[in-house]
Amino acid sequence: MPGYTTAELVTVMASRELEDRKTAFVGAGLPLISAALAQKTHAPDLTIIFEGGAVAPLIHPTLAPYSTNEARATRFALMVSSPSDLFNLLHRGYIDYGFLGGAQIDKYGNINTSVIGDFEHPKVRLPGSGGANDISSLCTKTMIVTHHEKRRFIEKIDFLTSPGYLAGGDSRRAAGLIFGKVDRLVSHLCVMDFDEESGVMRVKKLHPGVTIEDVLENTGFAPLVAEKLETTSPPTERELKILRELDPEGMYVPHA
Amino acid sequence: MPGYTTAELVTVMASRELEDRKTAFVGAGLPLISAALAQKTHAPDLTIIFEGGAVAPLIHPTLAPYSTNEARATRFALMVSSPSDLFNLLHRGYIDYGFLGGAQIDKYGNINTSVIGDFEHPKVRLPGSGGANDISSLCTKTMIVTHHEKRRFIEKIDFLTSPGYLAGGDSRRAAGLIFGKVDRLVSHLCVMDFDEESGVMRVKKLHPGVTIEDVLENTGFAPLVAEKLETTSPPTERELKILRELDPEGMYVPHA
Amino acid sequence: MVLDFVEARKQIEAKDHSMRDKLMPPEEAAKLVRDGDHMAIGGIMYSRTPMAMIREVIRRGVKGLTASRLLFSFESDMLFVAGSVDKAVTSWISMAVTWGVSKIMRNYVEGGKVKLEEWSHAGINLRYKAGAMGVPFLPTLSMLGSDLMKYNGAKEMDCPFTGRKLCLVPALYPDVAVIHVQRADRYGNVQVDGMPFADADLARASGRVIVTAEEIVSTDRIRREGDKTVIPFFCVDAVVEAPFGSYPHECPGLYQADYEHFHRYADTVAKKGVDGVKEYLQEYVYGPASYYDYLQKFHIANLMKNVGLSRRLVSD
Amino acid sequence: MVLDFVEARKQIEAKDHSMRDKLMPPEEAAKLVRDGDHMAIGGIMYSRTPMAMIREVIRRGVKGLTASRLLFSFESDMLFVAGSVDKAVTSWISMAVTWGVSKIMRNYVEGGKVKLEEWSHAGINLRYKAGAMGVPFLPTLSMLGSDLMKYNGAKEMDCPFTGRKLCLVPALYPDVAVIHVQRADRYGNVQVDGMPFADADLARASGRVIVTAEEIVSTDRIRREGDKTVIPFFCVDAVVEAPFGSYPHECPGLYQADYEHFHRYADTVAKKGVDGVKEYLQEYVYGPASYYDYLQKFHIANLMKNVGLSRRLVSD
Repeated sequence: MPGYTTAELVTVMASRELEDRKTAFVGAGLPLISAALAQKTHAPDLTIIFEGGAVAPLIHPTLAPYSTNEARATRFALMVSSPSDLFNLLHRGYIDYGFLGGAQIDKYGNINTSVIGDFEHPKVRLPGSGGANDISSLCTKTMIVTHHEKRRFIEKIDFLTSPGYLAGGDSRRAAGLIFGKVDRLVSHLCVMDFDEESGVMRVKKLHPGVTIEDVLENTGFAPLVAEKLETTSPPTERELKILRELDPEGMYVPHA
Repeated sequence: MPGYTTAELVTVMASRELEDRKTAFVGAGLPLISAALAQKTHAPDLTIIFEGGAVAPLIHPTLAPYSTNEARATRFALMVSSPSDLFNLLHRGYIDYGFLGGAQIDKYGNINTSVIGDFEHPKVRLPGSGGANDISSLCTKTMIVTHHEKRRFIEKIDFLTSPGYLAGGDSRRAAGLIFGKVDRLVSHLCVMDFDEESGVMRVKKLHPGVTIEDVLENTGFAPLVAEKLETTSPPTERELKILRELDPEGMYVPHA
Repeated sequence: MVLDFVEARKQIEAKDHSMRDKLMPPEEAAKLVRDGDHMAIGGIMYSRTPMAMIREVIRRGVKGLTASRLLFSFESDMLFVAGSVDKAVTSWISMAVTWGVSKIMRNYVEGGKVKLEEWSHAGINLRYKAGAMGVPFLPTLSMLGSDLMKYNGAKEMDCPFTGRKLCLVPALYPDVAVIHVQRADRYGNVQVDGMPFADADLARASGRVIVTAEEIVSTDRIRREGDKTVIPFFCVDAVVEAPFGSYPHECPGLYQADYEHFHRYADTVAKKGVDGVKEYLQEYVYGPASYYDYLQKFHIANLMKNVGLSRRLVSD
Repeated sequence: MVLDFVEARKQIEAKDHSMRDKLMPPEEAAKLVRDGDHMAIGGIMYSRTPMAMIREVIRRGVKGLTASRLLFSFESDMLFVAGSVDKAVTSWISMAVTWGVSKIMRNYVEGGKVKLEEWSHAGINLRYKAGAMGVPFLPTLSMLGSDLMKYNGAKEMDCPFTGRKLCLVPALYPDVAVIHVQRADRYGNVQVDGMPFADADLARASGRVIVTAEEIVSTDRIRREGDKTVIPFFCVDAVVEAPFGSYPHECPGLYQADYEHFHRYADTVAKKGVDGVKEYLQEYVYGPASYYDYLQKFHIANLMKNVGLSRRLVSD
């Protein structure tokens, strides 16, 4: 019994991947909690930005936003602007980090959040891109944050909503995606990066108690494995305490 | 002695060409006075817009703007926006009238406000386009307002800053200028329109006491002449009174 | 098909650009939304959604609409189940992160009753922006290499200046836009507080524009803060006084969204699916005899609670 | 040549995006303008011209600048005669309608000492806008068929959606922008009252950004009205406290332009030409030992008179 949930683990591990003094496009839920946790630990000068238009809002301790596109998400923000302005700043290179989740993820970090099945006649219609395609196309470093399960990490996704390395190799660049990259994937099992040459996902760090076999069993394709596999240190008491204060009801990150 | 100056005559005649319930892009000086005169006579619902960003400002009776890009020109405006927003509204078709002057004008209503001589090595460098090119490219109806003199109305202008009918015929359209047109020219001698087919300037109305010979003598090219030449009625006492109240020092429109 | 930029400009040229009184009741304004129109909806998700006008459109039984919005939320369920909308154009459609994917959206899109055209969020913003600028497209580096471009009509091109590959996003010229704001005068000079979303672009891109406002203010008040005006009168065709006009969605600075209402709604839909929305429409759209009868259903205590929470957000 | 959009993005990526104290004296900020830079100048004509920073740039003897602005006014005379600027990129350059074409501009451009690149007003706005959007160009129907396109580098293309002919305006990515505003905090969060001009675009398009502000306010004050912020801190490299920083040009809401000063200046130039401007530079730029010594030259009575007239404009 590790004393934390898998969601808490993912949130802590994602927060640790964020460097200080950077800017981050953050979505509602886990990404926001993760970025806020980073601010309260090692990255006090991380700037949280919501694509809806808010730069560095001060979230109310009890009136947290349910979505990043409502007034609660703009509270005392330094700038309250339009999504198109924020996407322009993204296009210019001002946004260092972006967070993405995904219903289907392939080994090149391509993500599907649009449809299961055929696009025109979907078996399951998902919400769609939102800003996800823009983030993975244009953010300097995009981080995929997700629960790690075989049905999600698959060889061939049904629809490519948000580009990772496309078909690998030089194909992302050749498609015209010359800005930014999918830089990292944080799951409840491990941290992955991407081999720059092939664009293939690579297991880099294992979370406490996780073996490489655990990762491979829960991954529907064969990822690369770093020569020297690191092991992450478990979430600290302090991290967990702050995290639970940030989401006291466990609405976004269920508590242990 | 007609009791008014040529500038006053031009201002009154231009104001009469403005229909009520329309919008007009207006520059500093004579055009503003002309549009304001129209508002106070036959066109109370004419909306004055400055390309700098002000929609329908209320000009202070004694603190009139020297330029349309200063705070005085935005006083109590309904909207104070950016030039790029105003140019977008122009592109969309929201601006009915625009005013232009010009150092050189040819028979197709093309205007030069850039250089006398060669562009790269000009004999005289003029201020340049400003919004003039945008107005004549995109305003639904552009009106040229000018003093009428032979050295200004010439066969071949040195540089085409703002398009009229280009080389005449279908050439304006063929160049891609599918919006708007140069609709009218008001000088101190006459009012001209343009033959839709050939795009050539046509004398339409003579001002009081002016003969067609006067016009032709003062025009450096051969304009068309309307079959039925009209004569404008002289500026009324009321028009002149209002005009002089609008520009009490005769700064833009010298008094008699 | 969406209007060509040349046709779209001709429509604007032909309109009356004068500053005339456009204040009218919601029923009157809703007549500007016609069968088969492309209707652009202002706000995002559950913020400044023009709910008052959406209810009117449904009540009038308008059919065959294409509805577009940056991000759709609860209101799309209503428009789909009422049978008003055949096609949705957006970047995202869901009840909201908290309430999950809309079962209704799934039912209608998977069942082929509604076609869903998908853009990235930047992409749909650029479509409205191109419309507002009066041009046929805008370039971006979003969406390249994705499957979105295979279906949505964006085009690739090589940049004539740099040789780089670009995605060209076609302009969107909606037939009509419905927008809810904090205040406007009766002529249609519109001011917005807080997030502007793409509403200013919608108003400039669309052939007809309906503005509902929490408060109709004097033109003098507008003139005192002209730099807060985001839509000038000549872009607007109808102005409707609509206090709580976004409710149960939020209007920033005035009231927050009625989350408890959303919770109950989500529960109903989870249990009853489409029938739940039909009941909801009966109760909240077709049922209420008047604008205020609708608001009355939420109980004044709830309205005031959400006004209070909106104030607490910035007073604490 | 102007930066390619890819290079321009790489510069931004490489910058420190953190919210750090950037308040510095004008002399320090001026070091961000380097020999040979493309310097974009905020405001329009004699409104919100960053005069304090222009004086510093001249005083430092910066050479070989390309200077761009929507519309140039008196300040271009100073930059030309000081020898700071080799090339000007704009839509219009003149003292102003009231004071006529600049004799100095004519002297420098006709004499080949300054090259003048001309765009339409919409065109130069679109160049900055494209830069702010991070794209290589924007399309328009302006400038087609004109001689402007023959010299300024805009390109024609056939629209891939409509077949219509378009003018493509290349993006402008200035090396540095100098902007004067009503207020900013020390981190570079900037708010503007009244006409915004293209300053928000300049700040987003440029590699380095210097903001001079009439007032340095607390970040709390910025946060109380976040929807008035037009430039976020991460776009800004230097913040300078500069009361009357635009004088003798105007700062809307605070002081009007010193027209009498302009009249005297125009008279001097009419009489003495370039030598008049040299004397002017000696008196107003090189001479004053400090920032306030410069303002002192205008006499406090004049400063207060123009503050008063600015207030009267809206109080009457």
